[in-house]
Amino acid sequence: MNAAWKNLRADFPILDQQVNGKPLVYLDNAATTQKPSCVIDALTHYYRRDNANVHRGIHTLSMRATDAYEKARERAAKFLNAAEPGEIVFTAGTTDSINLVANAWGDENLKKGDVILLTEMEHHSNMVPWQLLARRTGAKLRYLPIVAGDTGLLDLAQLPKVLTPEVKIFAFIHVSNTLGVINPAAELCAAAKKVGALTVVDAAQSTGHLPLDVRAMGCDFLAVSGHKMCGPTGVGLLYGRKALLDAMPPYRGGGSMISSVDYLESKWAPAPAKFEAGTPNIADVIALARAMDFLDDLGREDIAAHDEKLAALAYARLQAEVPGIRILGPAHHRSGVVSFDLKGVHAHDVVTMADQEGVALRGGHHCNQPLMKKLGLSSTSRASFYLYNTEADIDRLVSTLQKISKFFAG
Amino acid sequence: MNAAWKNLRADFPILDQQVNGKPLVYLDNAATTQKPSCVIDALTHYYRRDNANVHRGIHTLSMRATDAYEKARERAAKFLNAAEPGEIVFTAGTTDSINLVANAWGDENLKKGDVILLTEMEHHSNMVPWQLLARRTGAKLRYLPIVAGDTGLLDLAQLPKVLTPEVKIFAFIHVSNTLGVINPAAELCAAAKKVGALTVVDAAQSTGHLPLDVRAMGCDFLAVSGHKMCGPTGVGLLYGRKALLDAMPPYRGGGSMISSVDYLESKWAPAPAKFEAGTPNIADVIALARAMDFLDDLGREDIAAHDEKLAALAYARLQAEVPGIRILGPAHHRSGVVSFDLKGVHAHDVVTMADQEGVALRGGHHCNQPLMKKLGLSSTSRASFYLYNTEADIDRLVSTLQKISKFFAG
Amino acid sequence: MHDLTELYQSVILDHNRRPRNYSVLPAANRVGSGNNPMCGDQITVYVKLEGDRIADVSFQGSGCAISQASASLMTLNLKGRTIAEAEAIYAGLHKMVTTGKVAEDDMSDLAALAGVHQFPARIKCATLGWHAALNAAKGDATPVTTERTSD
Amino acid sequence: MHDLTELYQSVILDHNRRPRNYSVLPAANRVGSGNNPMCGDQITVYVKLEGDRIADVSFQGSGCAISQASASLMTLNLKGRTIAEAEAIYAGLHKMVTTGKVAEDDMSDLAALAGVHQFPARIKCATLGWHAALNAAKGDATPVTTERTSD
Ligand SMILES: Cc1ncc(COP(=O)(O)O)c(C=O)c1O
Ligand SMILES: Cc1ncc(COP(=O)(O)O)c(C=O)c1O
Repeated sequence: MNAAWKNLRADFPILDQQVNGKPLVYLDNAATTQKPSCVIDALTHYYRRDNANVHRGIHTLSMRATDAYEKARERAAKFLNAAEPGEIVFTAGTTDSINLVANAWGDENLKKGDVILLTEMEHHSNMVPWQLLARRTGAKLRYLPIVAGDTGLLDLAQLPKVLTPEVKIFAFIHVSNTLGVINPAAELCAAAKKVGALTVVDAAQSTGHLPLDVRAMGCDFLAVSGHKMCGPTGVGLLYGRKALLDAMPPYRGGGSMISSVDYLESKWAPAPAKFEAGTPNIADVIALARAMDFLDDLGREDIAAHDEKLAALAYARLQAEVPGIRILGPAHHRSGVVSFDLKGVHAHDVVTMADQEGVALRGGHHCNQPLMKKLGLSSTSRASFYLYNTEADIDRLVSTLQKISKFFAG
Repeated sequence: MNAAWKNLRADFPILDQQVNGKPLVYLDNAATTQKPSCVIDALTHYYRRDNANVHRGIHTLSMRATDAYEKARERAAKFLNAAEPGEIVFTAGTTDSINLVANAWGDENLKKGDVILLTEMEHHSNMVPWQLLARRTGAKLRYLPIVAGDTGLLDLAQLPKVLTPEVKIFAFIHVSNTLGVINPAAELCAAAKKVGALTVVDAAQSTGHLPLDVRAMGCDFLAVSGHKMCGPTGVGLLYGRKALLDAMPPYRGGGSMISSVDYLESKWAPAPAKFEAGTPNIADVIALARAMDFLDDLGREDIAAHDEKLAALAYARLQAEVPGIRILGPAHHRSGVVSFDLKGVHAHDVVTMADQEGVALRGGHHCNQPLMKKLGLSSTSRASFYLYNTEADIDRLVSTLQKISKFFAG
Repeated sequence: MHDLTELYQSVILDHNRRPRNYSVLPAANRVGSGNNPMCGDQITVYVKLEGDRIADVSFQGSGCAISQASASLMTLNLKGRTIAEAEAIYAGLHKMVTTGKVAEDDMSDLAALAGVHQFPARIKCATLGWHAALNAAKGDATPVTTERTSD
Repeated sequence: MHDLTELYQSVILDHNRRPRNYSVLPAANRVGSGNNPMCGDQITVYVKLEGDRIADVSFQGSGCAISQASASLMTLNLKGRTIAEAEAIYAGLHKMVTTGKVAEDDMSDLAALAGVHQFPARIKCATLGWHAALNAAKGDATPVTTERTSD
């Protein structure tokens, strides 16, 4: 690990606080990550020096803002190894990105008899837009199942059965926000290509966590949230292969996405402008690019290794030291997400009690209601680790859960 | 004017800078306004102390974030005098808000033979979504014309002719971003109600500028951008009457907008959650509420009076002191927007030269291509004033335009 | 810092472990349901209404200790009450869990829920079963979802 | 601070005021058009192509001084050139307006456009007419829009 890792926690001012009289241990990173000072500073710098509307302005501030905004697009293209900046559409986040594809690509290309393939571990954001699309077009939904048991791995043996030529689009989660499973994205994309299906990768939980190369992965679309990768809330992106973006009709209508407007009809600007109607989220886009610098300074291989190490340690210690725990997801080769069920204690009670100890967990269905049902659970508790978490945080997690378990058994 | 107006410019750190060696005079407020320190501080405070995902979390940070987010909704409801916080949907901005209505309300309620009424002075953002909707549903677009000449006022005498019972929705701009015209919104809403048409008010240029009361106005929907009212980029809101929001299907699908999800179908959460799929733009929503406090501390009556006074002065002085100028829009009762054409000098050249003098103007079609054509122009230059502008800024504007006019005549 | 035992009083832990009237009520003539979509709490309430009196009431469901215990306590407190009485009891409970103030008239075992007011995120858990029961008794069949209620 | 007269040299002001070959070309066998959607600059270029030689070229349109003057200069510089020669001249111009470096071989009156490089937002204005003309000469009828070009 390089020098950027030294004193890393000092980069995150929020971590240095007491919650309910105890030092905060933030383990809710799958919901949203914290922001380093450099990202916060990018926002304040923008608003204090450069703020102006982009694209349509030729005064100095507007040129600075436009320049920074378009440089952020280049940065993002490089971050994902896209073929060109024009393959990056800035959006409000993963949910918005997936809706963009389901609407702009979906309505134009799907018809009755076509199949949309998803997996049983999708987040609601990669499920509901396709349900709505299916209803509009008459296409059918189909699901690649997970294997029985608690590892939560996709049942790849079933793939040939469900990935048939009627499948026009295959949308799947890269890293599960509930199970911690890392799906074999390149393999899934290659299989889809064979039957002529496009792929949409929900990379909300992977983009800031693993090395990610859209061309090596071979996906057609990839959806990302800034707030889950050290960036601000309200911004994300959609990667799309240029030829696909070029062929798609627009999503929202408005300023900046047009080439010409008449009272009765309009012509669209080329992609990506076609998909960025209205004033974009300029400040947050610029700050998101800064977050990418921050992550690359640390090194995404090292971040992945750090997450995996903590998750494996947490898995092993919780299993050994907390009575009555049931941990979901695989024991190895996993992301920093560790979901669990504590026997006889509802997830809400776990989270409320942990919060009293300064430990921030999440409890609930994690926007994964159908998966929960499938696993025979109504909710779980979840600890999710990120680059600033430490082994000491796991000590606190273990002792807190022991305390809770004892309290309820008591 | 109250004490908050004293030292107002010190609240806007960006104004204190040199551009091309001259002190900045920022007159591009119709494109985006600058942000006071309190709004920037609200962002940094959130990211340094409270950042967490909302709604689904019950740990302390998440409760703080949720609380601040929902308090912002209450704040916005009060700012607009909505009947309840549930009438406020947070969006990415005016463009997003209008697309929400055109999609969620429009597809469900419009059919062939129905008419969508707009005005000839609409911004592309209040035109293109309706063009797309018309194409999807077979409804027709119709336009309320402006009167001939440069005042740009709506031709209200034509209203009975175009606002017929086939009109199902009437979408109009409250304050024109090109002409500075303030349209009689309450009168237009009342007329629409008589024929049973819903109203959508594009309030991008009015919300942070005038006292605005949605119930007094009598509109059904109202669209707002945060970045044009001292708030951050990437956030805005849609006001909608509760009964209408309740009856509408969702817009985007994803997390938080559901009440229950199964693999094959889902049930929607009640409004406004139904329209806020995915992680919202938490930090910017909270900062937008802070901007509302800031504006109310100054007083919106006083802001409107300030804008109008500067616009009237600019109008009079430009008319009198700059040779060859043609000013668009009415001479009185106008917003802070002053668009003009300088004889023999293209708007781009005006803006480039003004920028050399430190004066930030905008030149182009202002997302108003059809209106430009109607006025026989391909572009105009525009100076737009806001609360931090001064009479000294008008001195700089006048002398700069004189210089430009002389240079090109020279 | 709030004391955890204030929220999780022994009464609560006891009712959570051994919920009373946790069953389907064969004689029920009203059924109500409620859910908290944010966390997955789910409850079904069975009411046997005789005139305007809640002759019997039971529940089934899954959820956190607060929601389970509160529903269990609800069945004990509403059985035999008229709808008007039930509403008055709920009003007292609601005041208590939002303000911490125990009503002047004795809230008896319900006072165990007073600690909830210090945990605003949990108030909805404490009121879910009550909402569902009152709605059922009053003949409103719409499932209760905590998002449609302001508490 | 850049000197304004560097951008608006007298050559530019002159061509803007009295654009050369500003007309429809009746003998044209190629027509190209271009627009800059961000500001409304609009141009139509008429080319009379004989073999691979631009025998004559004219334009009409509206736009800023830079776009008008550059289009006017374009007609003077491309008339009589082969397509290959035209492309070479454009390459030199493009380099000049993006870097400020005047090509070693004399750019003659085009050198007046060198100041553009200090105003990045205006580079598209300077290249619009050239793009439209070269596209027309090469038989590509798609209208040029500055958003589809990287300059
Ligand atoms: C009148 C009007 N309507 C709509 C918009 C679009 O707002 P936004 O770009 O913030 O979505 C603008 C601003 O550009 C505007 O001035
Ligand atoms: C796997 C996954 N997909 C999609 C989303 C939705 O992302 P957002 O809420 O940022 O739109 C999330 C996060 O909630 C997620 O974890």
